[in-house]
Amino acid sequence: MMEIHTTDKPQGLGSALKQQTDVDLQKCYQCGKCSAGCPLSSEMDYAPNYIMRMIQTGDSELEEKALRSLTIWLCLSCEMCYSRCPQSIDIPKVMDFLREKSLQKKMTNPEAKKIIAFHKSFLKSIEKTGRLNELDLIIDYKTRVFDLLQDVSLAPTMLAKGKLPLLPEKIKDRKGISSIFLKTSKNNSK
Amino acid sequence: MSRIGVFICHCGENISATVDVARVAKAASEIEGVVHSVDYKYMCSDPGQSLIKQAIKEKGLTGVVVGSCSPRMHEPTFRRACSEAGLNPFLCEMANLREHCSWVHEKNEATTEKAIDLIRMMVEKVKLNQPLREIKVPVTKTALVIGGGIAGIQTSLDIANTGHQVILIEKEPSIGGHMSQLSETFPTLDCSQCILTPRMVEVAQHPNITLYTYAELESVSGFIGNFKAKIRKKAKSVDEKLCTGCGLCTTKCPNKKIPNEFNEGLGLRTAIYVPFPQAVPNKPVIDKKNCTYYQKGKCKVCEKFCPTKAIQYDQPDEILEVEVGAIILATGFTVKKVDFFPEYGYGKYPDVITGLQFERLASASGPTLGEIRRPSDGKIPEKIVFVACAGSRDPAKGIPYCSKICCMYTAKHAMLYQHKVHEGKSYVFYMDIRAAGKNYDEFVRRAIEEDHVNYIRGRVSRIYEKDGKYIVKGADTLLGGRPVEIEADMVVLATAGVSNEGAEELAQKLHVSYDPYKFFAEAHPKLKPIETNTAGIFLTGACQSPKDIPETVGMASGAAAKVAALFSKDEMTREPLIAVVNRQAPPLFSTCVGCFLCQTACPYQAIEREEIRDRSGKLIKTVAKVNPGLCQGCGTCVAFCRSKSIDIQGFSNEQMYSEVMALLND
Amino acid sequence: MVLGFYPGCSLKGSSREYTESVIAITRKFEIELKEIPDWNCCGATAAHNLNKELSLALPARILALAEKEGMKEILIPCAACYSRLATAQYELNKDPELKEKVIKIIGMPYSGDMVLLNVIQMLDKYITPNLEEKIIEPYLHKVACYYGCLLVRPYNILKFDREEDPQSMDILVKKLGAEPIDWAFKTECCGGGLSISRTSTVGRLSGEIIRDARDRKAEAIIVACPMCHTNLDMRRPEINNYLGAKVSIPVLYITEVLGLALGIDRKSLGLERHFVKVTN
Amino acid sequence: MSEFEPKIVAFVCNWCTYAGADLTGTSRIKYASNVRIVRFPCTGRIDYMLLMKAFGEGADGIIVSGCHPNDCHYTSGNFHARRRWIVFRNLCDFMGIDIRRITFSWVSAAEGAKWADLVNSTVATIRELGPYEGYQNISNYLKKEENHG
Repeated sequence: MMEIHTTDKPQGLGSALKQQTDVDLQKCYQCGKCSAGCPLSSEMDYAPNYIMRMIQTGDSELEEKALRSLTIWLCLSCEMCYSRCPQSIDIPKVMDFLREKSLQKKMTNPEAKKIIAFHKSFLKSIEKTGRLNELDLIIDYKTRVFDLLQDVSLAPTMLAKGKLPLLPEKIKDRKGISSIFLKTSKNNSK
Repeated sequence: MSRIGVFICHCGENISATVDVARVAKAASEIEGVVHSVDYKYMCSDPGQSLIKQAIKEKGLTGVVVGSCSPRMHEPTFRRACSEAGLNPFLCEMANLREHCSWVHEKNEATTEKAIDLIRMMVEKVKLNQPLREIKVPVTKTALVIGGGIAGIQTSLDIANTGHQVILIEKEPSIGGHMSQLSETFPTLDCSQCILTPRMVEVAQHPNITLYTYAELESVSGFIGNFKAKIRKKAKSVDEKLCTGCGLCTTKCPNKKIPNEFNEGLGLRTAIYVPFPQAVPNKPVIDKKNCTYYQKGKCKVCEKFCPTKAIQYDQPDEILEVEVGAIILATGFTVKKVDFFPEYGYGKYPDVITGLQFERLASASGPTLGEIRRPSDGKIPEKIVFVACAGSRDPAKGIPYCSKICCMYTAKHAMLYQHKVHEGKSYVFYMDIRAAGKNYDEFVRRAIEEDHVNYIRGRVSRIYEKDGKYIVKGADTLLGGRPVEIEADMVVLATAGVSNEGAEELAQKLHVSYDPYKFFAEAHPKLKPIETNTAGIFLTGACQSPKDIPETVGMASGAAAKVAALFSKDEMTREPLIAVVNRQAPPLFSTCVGCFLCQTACPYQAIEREEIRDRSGKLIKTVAKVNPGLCQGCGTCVAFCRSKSIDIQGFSNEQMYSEVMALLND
Repeated sequence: MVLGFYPGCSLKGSSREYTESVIAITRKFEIELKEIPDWNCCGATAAHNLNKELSLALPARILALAEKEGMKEILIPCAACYSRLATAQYELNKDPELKEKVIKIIGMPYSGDMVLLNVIQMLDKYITPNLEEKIIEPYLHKVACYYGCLLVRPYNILKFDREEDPQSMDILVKKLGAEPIDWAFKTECCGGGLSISRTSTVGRLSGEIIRDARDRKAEAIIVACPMCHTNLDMRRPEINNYLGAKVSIPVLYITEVLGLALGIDRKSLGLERHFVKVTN
Repeated sequence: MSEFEPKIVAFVCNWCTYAGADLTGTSRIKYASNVRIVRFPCTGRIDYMLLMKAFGEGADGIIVSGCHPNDCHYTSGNFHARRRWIVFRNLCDFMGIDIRRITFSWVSAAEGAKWADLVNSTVATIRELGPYEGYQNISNYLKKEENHG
């Protein structure tokens, strides 16, 4: 039988969460209103309230399951859960926290590969030019996920409608942007 | 020369675990004037008290200091012990070594030092204590009950049946309260009105009960046994003596579209109205705000049709002054309207209703005569959803506490629905089922097992309307938070029970404390749940916190017993800890200079002017004098007095100074 | 008058019509929009998903640049950018230590007292007071005002409209002659940043939104967020696929509707750039 | 050197703060042991010369605490106390007593935790201010007052 270390003092990830984001998961009483309103919960491997419970227990096995979950990557940060949580728990912030931790510990869910690739391509585009170039983003993303056929019909129409500028906008102070990326990347994988 | 005895209690280990009690007793024995000092396991026990009594007799003690728990706990115990041993009870003081020392500090040197200081303070104080006599005041044997719901009805009947007089006031036109609105009651499902209305009639007919409906408390003065209350009888615009209650006026009134409060807005009433058919008294009142005549100056239809000429448009409000010995608050509760939950659409969707509205739908006397029908189109709902904790246990948008009654009434509602709509499907979204009570959990189990109510553990996120159905989005947390969506025809929200409007104002009028949610505060959470911190004012029912009927009735009888005990004697004794103005030998008579600042400071009008005359009747001076019956012992006058002529017995200037000196000069 | 302006990346690319319509209507009211010089991307969903500090530093740089330019108030039409900038401002004002840290990261002074306006706040403040006399062609359609997530949530940061059943856009379109419908998906999520990486999810979420709008007879959906627009307009094939029916309700920016009512020509409003055809 | 342990005298009313401090006890909330409580029927009873006296006798800090506004057991005693407190502050300035040495607060019978916080924060403040050295001045002043009175 698995031992569950529920205590009145948060341990492990829960206490790091409290320290870094001031979100206290001991407040969660498992009403499930977050999962009930979450637009993504039907696609998630664990519903949001279940993730809260996993972290709440302080059990390292469960914490790892949470970090390896698809849920944390499906979360759209739409803030619906937070706005309706009777205990005012900032769940999107918890998800941000878990995503960072999941990346750091290289525990990302394989099914989330595309989502993470997209985010990385996005940041890469900004890092290069200071602004997002959507064409650049799509090309980089496609090379990351080898999904060369997806949305092939979209780009030509976008081009025709003037929605995909071919020449990326570049800002002048690109050094400044690189420096921001450099300074904030110390603890994060890119 | 003082002969003080000091008694240090271990309180089992409550004190001795952190305070070195032996050292405290030893240190006490070295204080000047202390002739006896011991420590003992349980001072409040019989053998403990015997230790004190014995020492008083054997050592001829002139004062006693007990170092134990808070005086709020055991002061009466030890004072009685002293009194039994022949020592004036007011020569006994307590040092609070438990609540203020051993329980709140770590075990160390400083804690023991503090305990010694606390003893020293009390020893110095008790040296200056004077023997005092309790004050006797007469008791007016009439009780004022505020609120005519089941709590007020029960307590009034119980007091009246002990032979004492009761004045019952109710702000609505009829007594009955929320219980009269209910359909059937858990856990037995007996009809609420069937068990309530006989008692309402009994109240009206009881020779010892004077009932004023449509009446509110205006103000109160005085103190336990001797309150003076002003009651405002709001004008009913109907002469109650002339009115026969025929009801013709209510059928003729042209203004028929006023939401019916008794039916929680699910029906309409006229401007002149009787709230419900079984109302007591069963006579109408005119609702001035909605009456065409009062608003526009024309109409008078009711006057025209009244066969007994009972309509009186110019009837004024009446102020009654009554003298009572005790006051019982039975003002009940209200339900929080759910419009603070826009995600549930209450107020927007006609078929999303509150639990109290459901009671009216399920009640045989309700707008649908007991059939469960949708307010929007009158259809019988095939699927119904009940949402528990709609507002309760929700610090973000509602109230943080549990309203206590909702789990049971929700189970009851679902059960009633299943009994009335056999093919229907019912769902209850809940977080926990709190069904602690005799036959309560069995009741909920019956709803689930026999009536097949579907209980789903999870809070509803949202309700919206689509094609005449209400989409209820919830989650099943017992399945890991799996989303659940129900297309319901009707949704019932178990709204939170909250304190009544005006509770705060009433509490301030009566000097009764209240909690952050404006429920009246009991004097002790466990041992004095009926008393308030103002002597002579008692609580019953949901004005103290949400309660169900059995609990309310039990508490109401409890309050009646308290009142009966108070009324069992012709006079009552009060602690003599009151102010006195000093008197001296002629030619000074008193150091009072007659400035009467004290008179303006006194909140109880307890300070009078006394003229001191010589034998020939010539006025020598006018000085202040305290009326011991009115003085409550707050001491505000003492702080105001410039010539230091007024002092509080038991908390005299000298005593307070000596306490401070004792603790600082060790 | 001159107003600070942060367009953001989408408004320079896939949502050019939003920029065009914003500029067209502000010009009509003699408001000059002055772009923050050398602005950068706010970091969007990607940054806060992967790196908290980066998600604060990128917006902080933008706000610092605006401060340097002497701006007091800036318009941010993109709801997503607005949300990132407002959140960063809120988090940094709440935590002075973090603020110091971020100031070091961006290497620029930053005070944090910029007034941020989303497009509706801007319209309410500068346009609606003088709107009535300028309306030439009232927009006489049944419309579904779609707020999405980031315009109204979370309230404690944005302090704008109510989270459930918001009304600000409904009130505005009524003034333009439109009839806003009462519908259920005003604030449901469209799928946001999963548009490319999980298109099927977007098809479902946006599909449910379009379904409800269609069922309640909306003739147009009004938005104030480029992400919402992209998903509801450009992802229409996926949506139609999910719904198993072809729905041709157009999706318009609030500024486009306003522009039409003001009699501005379709081209200036960028209406030809839409995937789902907009009929007048 | 051991830390300075200030002597703090608390003047509290019987109905609210004394009961509140009892609740701190029944809730077993720990706080600094530097405080000694003197019980009054009401804060309205407190003669502020007694506060002077306490300083004169060597107190380093003082707490005055009663019922919340409108909750006074005797209707209005706490309002009188507050009004007198304003006058007393001027006297403190005159006597050279740092008014931070006096904490004036409201603690109800239900606020056990608040009482503990109040004591702890007062002890911390007084620790920062250091021992009260001016008591000789006060003593002399009080003696003069008594002679005149």
